[in-house]
Amino acid sequence: MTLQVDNLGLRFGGTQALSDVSFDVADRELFAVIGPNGAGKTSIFNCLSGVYRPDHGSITLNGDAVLGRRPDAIAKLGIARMFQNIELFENLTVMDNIKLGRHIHLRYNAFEAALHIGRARRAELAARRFTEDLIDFLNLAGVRNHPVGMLPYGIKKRVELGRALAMEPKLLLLDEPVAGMNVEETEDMARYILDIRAELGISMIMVEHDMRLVMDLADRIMVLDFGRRISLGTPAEVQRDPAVIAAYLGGADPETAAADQAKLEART
Amino acid sequence: MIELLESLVRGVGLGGMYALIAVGFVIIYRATGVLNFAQPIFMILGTYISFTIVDTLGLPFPVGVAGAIIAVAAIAMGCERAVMRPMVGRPPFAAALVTIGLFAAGLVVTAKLFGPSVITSGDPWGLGNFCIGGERPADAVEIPGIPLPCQDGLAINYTDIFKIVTAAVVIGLLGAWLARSRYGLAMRATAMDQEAAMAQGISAGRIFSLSWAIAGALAAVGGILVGTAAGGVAAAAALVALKALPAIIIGGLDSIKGAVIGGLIVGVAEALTKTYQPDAAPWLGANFDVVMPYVLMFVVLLVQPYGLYGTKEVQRV
Amino acid sequence: MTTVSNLSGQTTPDGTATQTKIKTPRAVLRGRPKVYTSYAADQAIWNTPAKAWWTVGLVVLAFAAPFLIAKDLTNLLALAAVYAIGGIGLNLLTGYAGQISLGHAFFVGAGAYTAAVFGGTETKSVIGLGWDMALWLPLSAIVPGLLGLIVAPLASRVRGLYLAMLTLGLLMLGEHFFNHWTAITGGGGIGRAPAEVVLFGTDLSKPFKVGGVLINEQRALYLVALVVLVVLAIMARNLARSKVGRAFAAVRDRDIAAEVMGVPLQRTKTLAFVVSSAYAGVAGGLLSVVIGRISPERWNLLLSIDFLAIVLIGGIATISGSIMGACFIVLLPRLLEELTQLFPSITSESGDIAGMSLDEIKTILFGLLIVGMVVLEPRGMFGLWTRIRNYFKGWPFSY
Amino acid sequence: EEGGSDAPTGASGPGVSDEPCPNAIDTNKGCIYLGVLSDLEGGPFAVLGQSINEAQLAFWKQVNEDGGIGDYEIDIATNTKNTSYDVQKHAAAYQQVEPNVLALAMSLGTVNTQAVLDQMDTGNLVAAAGTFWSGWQFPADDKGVMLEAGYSYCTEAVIGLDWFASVHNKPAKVASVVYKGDYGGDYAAGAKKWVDANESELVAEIETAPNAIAGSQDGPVGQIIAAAPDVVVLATGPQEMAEIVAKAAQAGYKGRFLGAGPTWNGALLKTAAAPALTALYNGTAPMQGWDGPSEGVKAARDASGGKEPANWGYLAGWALSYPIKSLLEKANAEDKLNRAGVRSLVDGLEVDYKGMLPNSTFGTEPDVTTQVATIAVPDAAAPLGMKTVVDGYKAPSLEKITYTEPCVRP
Amino acid sequence: MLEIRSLEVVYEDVVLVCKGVSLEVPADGIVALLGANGAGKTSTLRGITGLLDTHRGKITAGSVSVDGKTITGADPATVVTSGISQVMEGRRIFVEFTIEENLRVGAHTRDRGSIAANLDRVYTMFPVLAQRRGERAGYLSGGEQQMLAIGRALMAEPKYLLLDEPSLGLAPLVVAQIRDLIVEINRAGTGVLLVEQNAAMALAIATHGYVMENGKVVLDGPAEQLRSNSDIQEFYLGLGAEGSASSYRDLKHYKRRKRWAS
Ligand SMILES: Nc1ncnc2c1ncn2[C@@H]1O[C@H](COP(=O)(O)OP(=O)(O)OP(=O)(O)O)[C@@H](O)[C@H]1O
Ligand SMILES: Nc1ncnc2c1ncn2[C@@H]1O[C@H](COP(=O)(O)OP(=O)(O)OP(=O)(O)O)[C@@H](O)[C@H]1O
Ligand SMILES: [Mg+2]
Ligand SMILES: [Mg+2]
Repeated sequence: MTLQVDNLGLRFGGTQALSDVSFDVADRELFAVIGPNGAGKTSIFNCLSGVYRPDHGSITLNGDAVLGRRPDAIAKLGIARMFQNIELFENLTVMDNIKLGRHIHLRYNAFEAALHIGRARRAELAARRFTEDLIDFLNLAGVRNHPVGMLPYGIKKRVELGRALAMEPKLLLLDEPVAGMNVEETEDMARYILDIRAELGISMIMVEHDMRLVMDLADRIMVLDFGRRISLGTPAEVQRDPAVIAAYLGGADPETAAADQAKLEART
Repeated sequence: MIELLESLVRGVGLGGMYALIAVGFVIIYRATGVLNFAQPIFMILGTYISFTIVDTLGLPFPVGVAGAIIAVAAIAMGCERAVMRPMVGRPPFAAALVTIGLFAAGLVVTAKLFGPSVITSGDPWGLGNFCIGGERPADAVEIPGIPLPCQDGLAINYTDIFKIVTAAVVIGLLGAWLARSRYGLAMRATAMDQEAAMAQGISAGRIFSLSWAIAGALAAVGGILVGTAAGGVAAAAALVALKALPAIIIGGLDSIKGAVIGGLIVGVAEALTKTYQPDAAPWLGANFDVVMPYVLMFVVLLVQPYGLYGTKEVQRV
Repeated sequence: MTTVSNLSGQTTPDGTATQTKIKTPRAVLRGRPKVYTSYAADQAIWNTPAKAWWTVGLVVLAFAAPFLIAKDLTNLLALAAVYAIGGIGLNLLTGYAGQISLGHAFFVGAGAYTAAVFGGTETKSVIGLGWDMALWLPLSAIVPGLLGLIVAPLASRVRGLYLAMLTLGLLMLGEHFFNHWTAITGGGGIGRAPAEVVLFGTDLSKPFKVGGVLINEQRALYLVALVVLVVLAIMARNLARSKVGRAFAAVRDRDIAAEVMGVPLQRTKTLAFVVSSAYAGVAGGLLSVVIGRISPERWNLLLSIDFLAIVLIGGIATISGSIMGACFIVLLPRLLEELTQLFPSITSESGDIAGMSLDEIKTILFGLLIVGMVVLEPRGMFGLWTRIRNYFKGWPFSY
Repeated sequence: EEGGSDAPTGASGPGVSDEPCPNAIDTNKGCIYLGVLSDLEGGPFAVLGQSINEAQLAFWKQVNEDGGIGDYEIDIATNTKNTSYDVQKHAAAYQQVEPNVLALAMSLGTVNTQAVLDQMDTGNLVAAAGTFWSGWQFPADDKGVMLEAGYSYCTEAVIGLDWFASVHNKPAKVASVVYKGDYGGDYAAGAKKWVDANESELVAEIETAPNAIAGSQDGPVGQIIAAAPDVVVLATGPQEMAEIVAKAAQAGYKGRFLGAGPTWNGALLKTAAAPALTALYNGTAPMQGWDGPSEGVKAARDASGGKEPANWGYLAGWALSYPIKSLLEKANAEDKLNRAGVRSLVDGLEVDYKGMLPNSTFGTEPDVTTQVATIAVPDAAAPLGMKTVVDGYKAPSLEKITYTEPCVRP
Repeated sequence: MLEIRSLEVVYEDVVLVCKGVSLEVPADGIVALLGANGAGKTSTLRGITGLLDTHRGKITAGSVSVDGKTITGADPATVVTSGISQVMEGRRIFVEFTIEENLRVGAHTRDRGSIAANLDRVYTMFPVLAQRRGERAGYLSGGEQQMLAIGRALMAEPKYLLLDEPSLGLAPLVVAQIRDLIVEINRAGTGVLLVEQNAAMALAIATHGYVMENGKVVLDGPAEQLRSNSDIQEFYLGLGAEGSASSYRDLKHYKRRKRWAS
């Protein structure tokens, strides 16, 4: 799997959300995107998944053009995603949410569905099996039949991960997977991310403000500021990049960012 | 030309009336997110109360107007308190269905109030009109109480002027107040996210009551205008209020400006269709004017899925 | 690519959901333990014996009913069955897929006229091909379904109450159209006779005997409606628990996310419209023959509202709820009537109480009951039913 | 359950009971139950329907006080159902009352009644027709079970125009403004028949809708002004009629207006349209007005205790009850008080309307030449706001028109 | 002093989520409230601000008082007028309003005269907001929305500010800014109750801290004392026993959890 993004540009009225952003993601790579709030990280995800149409640029996945396709077609190409603000189907149960991720893999028509025969029946059973495996994997067995609406935040995030994994994607987009989580939950999520890569070999792009997580897990990091790519490299390189420190990590303002910086430095 | 101008005046008058009712719909929608199908009942109650005050009690017309406004506003507030408050936070169409239930029960009650008779809101103008640029024929046989025709000129009914002026003044004042007072913003905030609005110190209950009272008052004024019909109205005239529905969609559900413009578009389109369609396009079938507003609504929605001035829903992931 | 199942063995030993405390809803706590030997059994419609028994019992009762009750009640039950079919159709569109429609009555009308044209008798003024019910009934689904297909592209452009009003416009235009297309509808205020009820050559309007049991028109129509309802209800239920139903719900809850998950928005909404219109059409075809005469005024906003009430009162996004809702809407007025007659003291000669006639009181009561149902039980009759069922959790039927 | 060909004798079957009626005057008598399916609430004709119903209750109370019919009193209250003028409710209510009644004292609405006509035919259930649709006059269309009184809206238009021609000049140009459907359609067809028979011209056939739907009647007014007919015939509702008359007058229209029975409402004389109505409008009705001199109208006035009814419906309800009464009397006399028996007697039934309208015989093709109307003019001082101008006006044109099938028909 | 005594909160008449929570926010203090997801922190805040109704929740016992005045179960409008503002969990900005309109709604309880000055204050605090004041708030990025939510709460000039996870989704630099901001707000005379997952940030500025588990306060004390508590270090600050963080890459595949209350 390779993702190639070239010269992506996106504008909303007076806001240049992305300007000439280029990067690529290699097979099995865990690629991170960081940057200040409003830098355009989520916008990149939205372009990748077809929610936004960039003004210019190109995106290809394994050579297939991604741009110009509708989101559902992109999903079929193999791009799955988690959202920054949880976008679960509140009235469905955990199981149905995850099963919905199987949508693109279920091949039967509405008529067969109505009669529940043949392909439809078999496909549904297979989907159930697949879903149960994921439920096991993500430790969601206890809430399997709960409507997701009333679940706590951390569990919802996990359901969202499950739903994305159910799509058997080639590329997984994670938008702030550990925001709002405590240390313990963050550890869980980190473990899942590592397992996904190790066991399933799915490439991932992760947007996250938790620098510890990003620096620990990412193979390469791209830093955005005001829609522009200001840095790209390994965690170590990025951390030393003065532009990054100024714009994002906050080293330029020693007083305000002291604590974070100290924590980061303690580990490098 | 005269025919066109006369149609236009009638259309604007009608449009003003629709605009009043449409604004009522919009106010409630903006504050509570509910489309209030009981609005027709408030409207016809306005007609009835004004009739009772003017005709039965023999008081002056302005007293009838004031009485109708106050009474209907109070009734609307009562309805909100009794059945709509528990619906807070439920899907909009569930709430809409409850207002439909109110509407159904209200129809029975108003039909009972009206009895078999036909009433007017007691306006002092009747069929009176004035003549611009023409003259009253000297030789015509006069029917007492009916003005002579206006030859080669433009005859304008006082009631149409009344409609236009009332609508302009009422909506103008309301619009100014909403724009200037913090309640305008508070109403929309409450509709958008009730809990967040409450967290800002907005009393959601007061906002709901207020919006229903305003909508009730507007409907009452609309009802008084409807009740100026030459032949009077029966309880079924309540349904006229539903003509404001295409108007608010054309204008955009949450926009007062849109409601006014939508109301005018519907009124004028209806009047022009009534005047010209029977000759110009008879193949569209009789009474095409009834569906004309909806045809316009389709056209608008094709181009603008949120009406002309409606706020596009923010969708962001 | 390895499948996820490989991973499941590697989960942490104590990795259960104790990490955060999740309140198990009462419904689940009190429900029967869910022990299944296979996913197939768990995924079946009737996944507990109790459910299966209940259903079988109810269906048997429903089939026996017309032979136990008077024919006017049979007729009323037939109406309820027909409304249930229409209600299920609207629930698929509005309840499951979240597309509010006030235009359902238009499609019901379209089904009625399709039936009348293909199955009716020709007169001087209206067309009628006189085909068998076995032909016109499917056609009364197909034609409105196609109409739904035509409407869907415009309808799926708008959302929420805008869609409600757009479909209201469709209804108004449809009424205008019905009023003036005399060759098909007979015209406003006059109407036409509906389709003939000749099923596989048997004229159901004439009494006949099956194994010594008299089948009169009411019974015949009711039984036909019931069979159609059972089949369509099961199909709807199947649809709802398939990828189609999940796609509907996904589009309803969050359409952008749904699209990103691979659910084609346009196609899903269109499918919802088509299926719902087809259900409406069947309901219309059957409704017309149960009523006996159809005129354009019939397919009005009030009928659409009846269907919306069925969906809401029965419960959003439940099939069995729609059936309960239809029974509520169709049978309640009659029940109220019987109840008022139980108290002869209030049935004075003129029938007036506090200046209101019994009919008026009935109408008001009916309106208030609908309001009450919607206000007090958000999940509708299905929710009510679930509560009652959970209350009797220890009953012998459940294990 | 189903009726035979040769009517059985004896008082038996549904709707005939030896037990006294619920509110019996003479408890020694049995009871005949009649059904009523009418718009009593919620429908467009509720106002009319309620009046009709009041009249019928009074009529049968009077009959019972006068000794009933044979050994029976009549009850219509027990099986009265509101249909809100809705076909579905009408059909359902029919099923409900059908097993309990000997006949229907009222079935309101053409479409509504047609929904159950086949069942009435097979069940031998006779009904008084609550509409003046022309089809009820033809056995082929009403299957011989509908008892209509007087004429149809179709001939009403002809009679009205003849009267107009006789007192004013013969109109060269006529226009009609009507609702779509049996009522308006019949009326417009009558106007057409009249102009064809009188070599005049129907310059505008205008279709309109109630104000609750159409908002206003500006459309028809404009069309009337443009076509400038000598007379406009109207089959609409009261407010719509008044608005048309007033606005046309205001716009300088010089002709006159003729309206069908249901267009009138006394309260119109309190609206702004009153002067125009008084000056330009005449109304027609199949039977004498509240000020009528006949025995029948007098009986109706007496029965209501002198209280003026809400509208014209009361007279219609009273008059429409005579045919059923005559039929029951005949059945009683011939010992055929059962459904099949009653039905078998419709053919040839002669009805005496006590002067409210001409006596008639059922079962034959309608003889339009005997059909007459009462013509009235608005007058605030008169009962119901209408003063009779001519009673029993006979229209010469009726001899010239063909009337062999319904004027409008599905 | 904002004082909560033995507060019990029940949802839907059955789910008891706050089991007698007591805490105090001095007028000049910053109090941190820590706890795992679902511990009942947000519910405690709702109990203070009167927002339980909309969640079908109730206070069944306990009391809330501000500067001696009891406001237990008062409606939200009263709570705001008595000087308590809340930054709600999940931001809850009015997406269809412009940024400025959002801020104006925040000033609903203030008289018109004070609005301009407060707007200025917020705009200087968050220049991004000033720049885009006429744009629709729904299109702001996640972090920008968080700034708006805080700005909106400040528009009411509260005496006590309740912040529910203000750092959620914010860039480190902004977190630092917000942290300073909280200190600044506090210095200007506002008591702050800070609910946070980011314990490092919260404890860095707090004067006092509470830890909630399962609806109960299981630990509380001066902030520096909590910072040095080994459990807090391990489970809230993510520091190993030696006081330094280990890499996520070296995570063990099993978990050990700390539960105070069980
Ligand atoms: N649909 C839209 N309409 C208008 N502006 C938008 C839209 N989507 C994003 N923007 C703007 O584009 C910029 C980038 O937004 P984006 O959501 O990509 O930021 P982000 O990097 O994800 O920030 P955060 O870390 O805060 O989530 C922001 O200024 C945002 O306001
Ligand atoms: N409306 C509700 N109905 C029923 N239970 C609820 C409701 N709201 C919250 N809960 C439950 O109450 C418990 C405490 O929730 P609360 O939101 O107060 O926790 P929290 O500590 O703020 O967690 P987080 O860190 O996720 O915000 C949770 O288990 C939650 O599921
Ligand atoms: Mg983002
Ligand atoms: Mg919380």
